[in-house]
Amino acid sequence: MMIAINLVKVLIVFAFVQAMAGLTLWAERRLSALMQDRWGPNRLGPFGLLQPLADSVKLLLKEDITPQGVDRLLYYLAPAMSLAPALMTVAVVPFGEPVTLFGQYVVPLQVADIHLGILFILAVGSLEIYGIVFGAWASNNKYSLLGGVRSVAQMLSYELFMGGSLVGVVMLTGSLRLNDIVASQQHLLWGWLPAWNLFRQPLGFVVFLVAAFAETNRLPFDLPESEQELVGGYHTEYSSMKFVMFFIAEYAAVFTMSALLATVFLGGYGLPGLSVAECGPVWWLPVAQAAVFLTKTLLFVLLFITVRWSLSRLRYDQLMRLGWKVMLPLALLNIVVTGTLMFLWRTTG
Amino acid sequence: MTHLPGPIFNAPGRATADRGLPTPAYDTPRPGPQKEKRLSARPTFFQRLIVPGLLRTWWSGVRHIWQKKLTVQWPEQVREVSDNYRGVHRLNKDDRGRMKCVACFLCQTACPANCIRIEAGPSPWPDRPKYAVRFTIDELRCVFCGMCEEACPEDAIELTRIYSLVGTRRDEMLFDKEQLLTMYDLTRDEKHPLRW
Amino acid sequence: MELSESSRQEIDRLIATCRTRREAIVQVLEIVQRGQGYVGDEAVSYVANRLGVGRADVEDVLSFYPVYHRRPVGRFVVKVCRSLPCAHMGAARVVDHLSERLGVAVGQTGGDGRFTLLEVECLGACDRAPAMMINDDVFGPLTPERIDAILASLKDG
Amino acid sequence: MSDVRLTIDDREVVVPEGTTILEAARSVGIEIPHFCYHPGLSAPSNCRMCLVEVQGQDKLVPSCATAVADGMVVRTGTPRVHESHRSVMEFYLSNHPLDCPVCDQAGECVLQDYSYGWGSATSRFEETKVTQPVKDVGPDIVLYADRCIMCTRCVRFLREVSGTGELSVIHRGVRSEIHVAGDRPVTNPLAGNIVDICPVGALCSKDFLFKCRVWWLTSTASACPRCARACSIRVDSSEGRILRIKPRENAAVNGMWICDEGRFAFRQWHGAGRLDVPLVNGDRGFTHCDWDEAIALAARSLRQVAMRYGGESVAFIGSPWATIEENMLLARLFVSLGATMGSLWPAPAESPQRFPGFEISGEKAWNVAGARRTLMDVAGQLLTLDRLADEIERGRVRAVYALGGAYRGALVPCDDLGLELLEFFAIQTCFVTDKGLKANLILPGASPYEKVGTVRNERGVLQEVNAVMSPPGQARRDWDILMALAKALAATVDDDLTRAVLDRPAAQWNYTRSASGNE
Repeated sequence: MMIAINLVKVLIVFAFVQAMAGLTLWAERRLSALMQDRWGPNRLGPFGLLQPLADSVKLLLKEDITPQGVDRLLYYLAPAMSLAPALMTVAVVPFGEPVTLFGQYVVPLQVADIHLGILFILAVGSLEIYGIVFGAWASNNKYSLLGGVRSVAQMLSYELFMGGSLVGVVMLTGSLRLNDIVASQQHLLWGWLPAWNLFRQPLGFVVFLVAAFAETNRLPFDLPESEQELVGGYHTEYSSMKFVMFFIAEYAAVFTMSALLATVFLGGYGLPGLSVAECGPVWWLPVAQAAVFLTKTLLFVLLFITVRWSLSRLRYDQLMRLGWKVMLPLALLNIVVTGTLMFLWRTTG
Repeated sequence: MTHLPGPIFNAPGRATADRGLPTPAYDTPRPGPQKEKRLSARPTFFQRLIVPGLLRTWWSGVRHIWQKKLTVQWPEQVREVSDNYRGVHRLNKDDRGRMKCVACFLCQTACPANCIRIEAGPSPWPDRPKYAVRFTIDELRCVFCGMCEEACPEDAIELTRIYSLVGTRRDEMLFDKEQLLTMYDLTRDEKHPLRW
Repeated sequence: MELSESSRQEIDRLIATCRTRREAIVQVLEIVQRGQGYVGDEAVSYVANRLGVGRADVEDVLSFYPVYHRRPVGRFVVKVCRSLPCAHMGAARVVDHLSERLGVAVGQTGGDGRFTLLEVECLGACDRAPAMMINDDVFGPLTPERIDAILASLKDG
Repeated sequence: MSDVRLTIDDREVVVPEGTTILEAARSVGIEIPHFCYHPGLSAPSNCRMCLVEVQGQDKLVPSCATAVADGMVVRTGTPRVHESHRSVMEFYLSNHPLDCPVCDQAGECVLQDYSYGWGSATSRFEETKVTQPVKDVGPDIVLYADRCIMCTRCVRFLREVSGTGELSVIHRGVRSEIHVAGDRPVTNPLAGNIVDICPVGALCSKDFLFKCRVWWLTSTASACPRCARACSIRVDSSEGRILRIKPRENAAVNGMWICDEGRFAFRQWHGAGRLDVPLVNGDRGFTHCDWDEAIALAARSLRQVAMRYGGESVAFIGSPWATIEENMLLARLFVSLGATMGSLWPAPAESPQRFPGFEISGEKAWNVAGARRTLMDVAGQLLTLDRLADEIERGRVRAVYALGGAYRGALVPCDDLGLELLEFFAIQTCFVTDKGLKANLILPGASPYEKVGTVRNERGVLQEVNAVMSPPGQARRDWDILMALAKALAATVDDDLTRAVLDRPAAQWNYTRSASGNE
């Protein structure tokens, strides 16, 4: 029975992320249009909501071109390798407190409640680079390769402080489990401020946000794609279904990253006063928690989108300088400060 | 002879001296501040913080979300083009309904896009020796510059304000004589105060 | 119309004295016109053949000089000058008046065969413009009344 | 004749006595505007455009009819002269219809050109312009009498050069017009030249009428393939089609004129019926084949015959329509195979036509002299076709390879060559003629307008020939076909062969390229 319930959970989350990827795509197109004083796709369905569907139909119907001289195995593998990590990371993100079904099964509202949640996310998230590098290498195209090379350098540089920026949070929580991290943000500080890590770890938040942008390859860090100079970067030679997979991967990654940001820094599904402990096991609680979680996530999605259409791309050297000379020291500083404060807090308080 | 200062050739007080030439009168350093403002000055501390600048940039994009939109919702809304808009060509007819064109090829000669192709032949009317047996404009090649109109000595070719120009095949967009004359019938009553 | 034998002989004598054939054209045509009163198509062909030049050459000369007539003319050939001085002094009115009074259009011969009305270039009578010439006599300056008087005298004569 | 020294526009000019001022000025590159003067005709000085100032003379003098004198000082650009030009232009334009947009001459019209220099943008003329009818002057020529400025070049041409005198000027003053005597339309074989010399758009070629504006024509300098005189011509084409042919001035060959046969000779190769695929005669009659097959078949068959009966059993026939280079390549190729017998298609012969100022050759192919000499040079002897027929009948010749390239029907007199006795006969030609039908292989060659090379006319003048267009369909230039055959027969031969062929005329014939000449 647990297996069945887990399968259902997997399916639901999988489908949901896919749907959200489509929705994110739609939101991106509408928002970018609005930011450019246009309307964007508004013909298909209410507010053009069915546009992503039409897009995918169009893309699926397009001829699937395999250019000459590609490394076939990697070329076919790359899109899948790009999509998989984005879908996998979301597995450990909780979207509500555990519920009890049929009075006997305690079901955590997340696909997998693992103790090393944060590490899992960092590890799997890093795998995404393989899709890009494989695609870039296999395409037999110099522009793609350049995109791939940039991508690797960018990932290497930014993974480092991405992990570093989360150390502060882990120190505060004392656990790598995402449920614990959410739970630790449920109380109020000084009686009025939610104890979100956003407020407790502002420096860590900023550093992680920057890393998140870089990790999803979005502006201002979209050097692997950079249409203006590299045509389309690593996916220049991809068409039809394979291109769709790269495309979904990007938006799935945006959604996943937003979910992670919401979970780690914005208290996840929790709002002060909205928990089993305070409301008891009422039927609407999981729904409300999921809605809270979704709202917070969408806020970050909006941030991702608006940033893309307002900031310009960094130059490669600026990217490197920002990563190594600004963000990495900041991440380390954050650890030191957090540690010092925690030490002071414990010895004095 | 009066010397006019030549900032391009002589930076004040330096270039001529470097070349060992006598310093002209106008080249002596003038009193007052000499320091130029440079664009690439070192950024101030506030500028080096980046984040406020980033936020300002971000906000400048975001605030457009609720500003007025420029898109015309065609086909529900039809754009009112300016009076001298240059759209699809038409071949004018005279008051007896005959094509005005005398096949002088001047439009074809003037056309920078090489989109006009005329075949001339003896005219069926006594008042001109020559007329266009075939007259084809490749609307896909046309850049709508209006040079044909400019070149025509007979005012036989003009650009209308019709801009909705669609076809499903390339050969549909090769407008022949009949089509171009039909465009005249469609736009006969239009007045273009600026050009016609 | 056949050329008379005497004209033919005269032409032959003339040709014998000429160095080139083209230079004889004017005089040969003169002879033809004197004999027939005009130079018809047949005569042009005869002259061209006789001189061994093209018809075009003969017509070239023929059309240049208004003294030659391509068609039979009336007893009185009325030539009105249309060159610049006469035109300024009203040659057009003279032509209109003559045409109305004689009942013939310019270039035509009247129904009764008496008058032929022609427009020609300068008659050399610019001092008497507008001028006209009837057969070999020049009249001018002309007014409608004078024209009527001249015509009346002709009818009498 | 002694030389005369004079000054034109401050430049010392030395010319022979009797030269006119206009020609003297021309010789140093000073262009005096003129309409009625034409270097090939007498100068009646009736257009009054060429008036210039001569020091010491009160009135301006017509430069086309005034002979130079020692010490004369001529000025062609003084205000007085320009004022004269302006007056004359006003006079001409007052009665000119100014229908340049529909006039075929526009773009190469002298009146138009001078209008830029001395024409007035506005007209003081208020009267109605004299209108004159469009006259049919001859089968190829139409006269737009309105546009005529009475320069009488056409009249003088027909009197002085063709000696036919169909046109004359009748009437006078503003009413003068070019007249065609009714029974004699302009049908003489040189008639087309009057269209060329007409300085305005009055005389137009019916063939070219309304076909193309002249600024879209591409001009190629070449020689006329029609007769052994090989007149220097300019071929005007557009979009790969020949639209008209005009003479190029070349004192050594044709002076300033060409005949109408040459003018319209391109029609004989242009148009339908041109052979454009290789044809091989097999069991099912003629079938199309590709070039590789065709060349391989020719090489195989020739080699077979040469091995079985000896190299001398292979003969070749050159062509007077092929260039010197092509004939030489053919001869050298077959001599290297062991051939000793070569022949030359005779050009169709007509009686030559003589005019007071021009002569049309009776041998109707451009390179008769060049081909004969080339083949003789290489092969040492040249058989007549009758001799070749004898050799074929006696079985001493078993294979023949021929250049053709003639227009349709030109090779008909060679019907009784006994080709059916041969084991192999191949011909490169432009049309499938009756002759061709007895061949084993017919290769589509190029017309004279599609070739590059050299021809030698009956007077020994060598001229460059330039390709106006590419051969139609799969047809190739005969040179290229021969080169392909040479390669198939003996791979080493071609470099030497090419060099030998291309160097040969220059070394032996004191090769002076005479294709230049003035427009």
